[in-house]
Amino acid sequence: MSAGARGAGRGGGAPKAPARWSAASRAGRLELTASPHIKGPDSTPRIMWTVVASLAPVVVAATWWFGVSALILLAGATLGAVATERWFGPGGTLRDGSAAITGLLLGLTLPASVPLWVAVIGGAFSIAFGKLIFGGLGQNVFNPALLGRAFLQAAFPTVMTTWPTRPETWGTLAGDTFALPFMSGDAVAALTGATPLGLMKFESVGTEVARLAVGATGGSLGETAAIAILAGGAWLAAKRYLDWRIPVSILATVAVLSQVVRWIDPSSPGPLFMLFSGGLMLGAVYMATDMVTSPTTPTGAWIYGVGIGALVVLIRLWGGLPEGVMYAILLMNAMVPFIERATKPRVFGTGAPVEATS
Amino acid sequence: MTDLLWILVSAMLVNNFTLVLFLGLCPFLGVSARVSTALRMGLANIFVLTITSVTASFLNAFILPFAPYLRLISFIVVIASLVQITEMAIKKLSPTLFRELGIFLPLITTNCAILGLAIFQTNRGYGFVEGLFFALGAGLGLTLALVLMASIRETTELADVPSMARGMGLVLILAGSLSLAFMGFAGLFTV
Amino acid sequence: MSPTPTTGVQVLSRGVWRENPVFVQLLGLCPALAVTNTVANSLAMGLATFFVLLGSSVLVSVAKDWIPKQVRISAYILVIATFVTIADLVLAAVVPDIHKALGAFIALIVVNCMILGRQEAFASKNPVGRAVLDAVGTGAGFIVALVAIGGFREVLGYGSFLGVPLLGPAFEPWVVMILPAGGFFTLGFILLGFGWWEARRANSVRPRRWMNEATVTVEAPR
Amino acid sequence: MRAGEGTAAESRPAGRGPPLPVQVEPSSVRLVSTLATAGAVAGLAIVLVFQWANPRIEAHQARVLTAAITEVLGGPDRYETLFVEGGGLTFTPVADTAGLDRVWVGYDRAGRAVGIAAAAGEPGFQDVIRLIFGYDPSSGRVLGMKVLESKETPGLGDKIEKDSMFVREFEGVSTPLLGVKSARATGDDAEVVMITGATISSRAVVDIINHRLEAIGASMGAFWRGEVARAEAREAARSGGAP
Repeated sequence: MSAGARGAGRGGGAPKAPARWSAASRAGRLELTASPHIKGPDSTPRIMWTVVASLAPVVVAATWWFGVSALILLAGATLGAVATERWFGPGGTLRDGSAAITGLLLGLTLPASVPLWVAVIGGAFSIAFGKLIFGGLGQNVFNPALLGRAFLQAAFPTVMTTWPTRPETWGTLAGDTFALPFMSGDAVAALTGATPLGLMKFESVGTEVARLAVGATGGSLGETAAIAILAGGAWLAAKRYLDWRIPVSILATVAVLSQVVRWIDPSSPGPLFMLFSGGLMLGAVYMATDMVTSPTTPTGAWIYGVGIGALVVLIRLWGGLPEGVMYAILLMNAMVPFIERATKPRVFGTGAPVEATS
Repeated sequence: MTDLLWILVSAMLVNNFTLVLFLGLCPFLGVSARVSTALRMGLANIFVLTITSVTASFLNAFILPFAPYLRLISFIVVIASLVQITEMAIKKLSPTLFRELGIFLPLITTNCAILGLAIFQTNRGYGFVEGLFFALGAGLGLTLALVLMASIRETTELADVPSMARGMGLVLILAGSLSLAFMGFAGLFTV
Repeated sequence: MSPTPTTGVQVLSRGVWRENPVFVQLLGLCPALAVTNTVANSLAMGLATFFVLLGSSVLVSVAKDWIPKQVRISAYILVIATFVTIADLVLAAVVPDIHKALGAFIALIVVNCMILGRQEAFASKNPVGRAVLDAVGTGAGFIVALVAIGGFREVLGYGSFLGVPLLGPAFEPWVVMILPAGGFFTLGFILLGFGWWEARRANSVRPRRWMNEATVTVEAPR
Repeated sequence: MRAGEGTAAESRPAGRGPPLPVQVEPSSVRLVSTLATAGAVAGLAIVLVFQWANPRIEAHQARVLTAAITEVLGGPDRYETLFVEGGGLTFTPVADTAGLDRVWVGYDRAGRAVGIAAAAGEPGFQDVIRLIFGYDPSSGRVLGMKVLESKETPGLGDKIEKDSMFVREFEGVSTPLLGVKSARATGDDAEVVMITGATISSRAVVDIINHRLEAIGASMGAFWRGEVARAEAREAARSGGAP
């Protein structure tokens, strides 16, 4: 089945899957290029490692607020991702750093109290079923880190919705980090709190924006310190390593929609709270902007961002879950092929007649 | 009104017929290779589901109270014949519409989603209007799932998928991933 | 499809493995994924389907000379729906708990493409004895597939098999396996496993026979 | 169309002579009569099985209902079905009983009413949750709650039926119920502590009971006052007649 040739002949899909890399890697060379909209000297490894570096403030904030468990979990998730890429991936793709980013981002979305083995499994799932099954970097549909997070959320709902409070000393574990593999941790050990969004949704209790901005709240490791995320994101945007349209459109949509809702129903949380709480910042800056799983056209980027923002507001305000950034991004990831078609008039308008089966 | 909205949203997103209830898997896996085909299949499904809902409401109200044990047989026979009659009517009245939808109509009749809709609607005790909203939600949900799957599959055709995952393995993993993503809609409009 | 088998043993065995309705032909997926969150449910659904398939095949094979071909599909559906209604009533009367767990999906056996497919492709063209063998083989293959999927999901999702705890009380269940997404993933894993095995075994001699068959079967209009 | 052809074809003995030549288009009568015969046989078979199965199915449903009512009313001696008609509760409705909403009143050994059981359902986290609860109109307290049907998340939302701590909270809680987080529980009589991580499902249970009581709580109260008056009258008659 010559999938590549068949698809290319119809011209139906996005031209972002580089047919090159498999040939290159088979030849043993490491010169890999992924997303075609990146030009110039910026190679995939360079971009990827820059993204990793930009996450440094977020990692520092996570370790500050959640103690040594944060470091252990981030290492575990990264290890799970990198090891899977090493064993099952095409040779030589480790050095581009994309597996490390996936693992690190996944780790940043975990609560501090999850057992280490959960983080490792999440990392492995992200790479195996979020990326390698599509053929590797540049060809996946869903953001691998978020797909892994969604899998963990569905697999271990209790573990993934237990939010520990800040441990007393830096060296105290935030939960049963070293629970035996496949066994549940000792839930009593963790002192649990609630996320600002959970407090708002279930008890109508607000949280000060200042605390949200520095991260002195409950939540996933990397999502609490909004300022650290914005700093890293601004640097990446300045280097043009991420499409600024996406975070801007997401944040603007959330702000506008939540303000509109607040005019109608004054008891609903306002834009500032919505922007700075939960995983919105981390998702908008680091997850939604993933070059592979976001649209390549500027118009597409705007549509995509607005879609994510609208879904976030929908799920947060009217859904059963307190937070919906992960699902919003995954759903819009699934829409990307469609958006790409729609924003390319040449393909969309002509739409060659297609037979039912092939 | 809220109840009707919930019925619609629930059938479309929260309990999506395909991704959550596994109804209509045959077209979902078989006719999701092309977006244009998938879209037409989805529209044909909405159409047939609506007919089914009306038929089931009618049967439930007037016939089946007298012979509840004939429910399954009468559903399948009446719905299948109605779809066939509709197909002939469309062929006569609107050849264009027939070209768009016609070839899918007989395929749909033996699809779980149709009988599933009739049975679920009956088990939940939906009346005529509720049934219509249920059918509309189910049809929109099917179409959404089909079109999403088709546009993703068109993209992955260009990808260098490992040989073990070619064919249905990848499609099922994709369906699982979509199902995970749809979990975000859980609890929509109930609080 | 492979050439028509000649011996009775072949008729019996091909449905179980080489032409397994779920794993190879990807038929009847709706029940195979919807009710297989435990082994007990899988087994009940498998047996109910087996009963319907066997009954319909016998009846269709016996009556094949009397059924005009213009109305054969309607007649088959009528026969199948009758057996399904009987199975539904009997399950509700004898094992109400399992009947409740399977819910509407018992009724949906009617639209299981596998059953109609066997009537059209085999029972209507073969004598009763062979039709029985074919139905038993295909039905057994369906049960095997359902129990395999159900076993995988129950072991990971509940840490038990047929309700017997296997992995100790501290086991953290993988709830996703019981959820719809887990159904898709489980069948996906199994098909990936077959794909891997086949790719390894057959290298370039007979490339991807499994997957080709599967693809062709599903995409062909029924 | 030649009459009788269908029957002629039907009565052709099987296995004798060559099979029907397929080129000949069978008449509509033949087609219809085949299907009609098949339908008649199918209907007969189903009716026979139904005759056998239906009493068993109904007996099972009655057992399940009795068990549920017994559980939520704290083990009454017997129960009677009450119909909701015209804003009141009655044993003997004027209209056809099939379309009427019903509740069940339980009596103890002495014939005193102990409480009323009512079923209700509303959307929860995943799909509709159906439950039955017992209510004592004299004290305004819930006697017990049992989930009949739910599709909530296994291991999380399904704790509304599987977590005995949560289920037991409904025994003796006063109404209207108040769902609270464990950290904010004050020990109030009306408080139900919600399950951590399954707030929506827990709150749905609380809401279902509250809404149902809002709808028929008043008629339950009216019925109850009548029941108490009747019991007193009986009591008075008995004590009056004894000496």
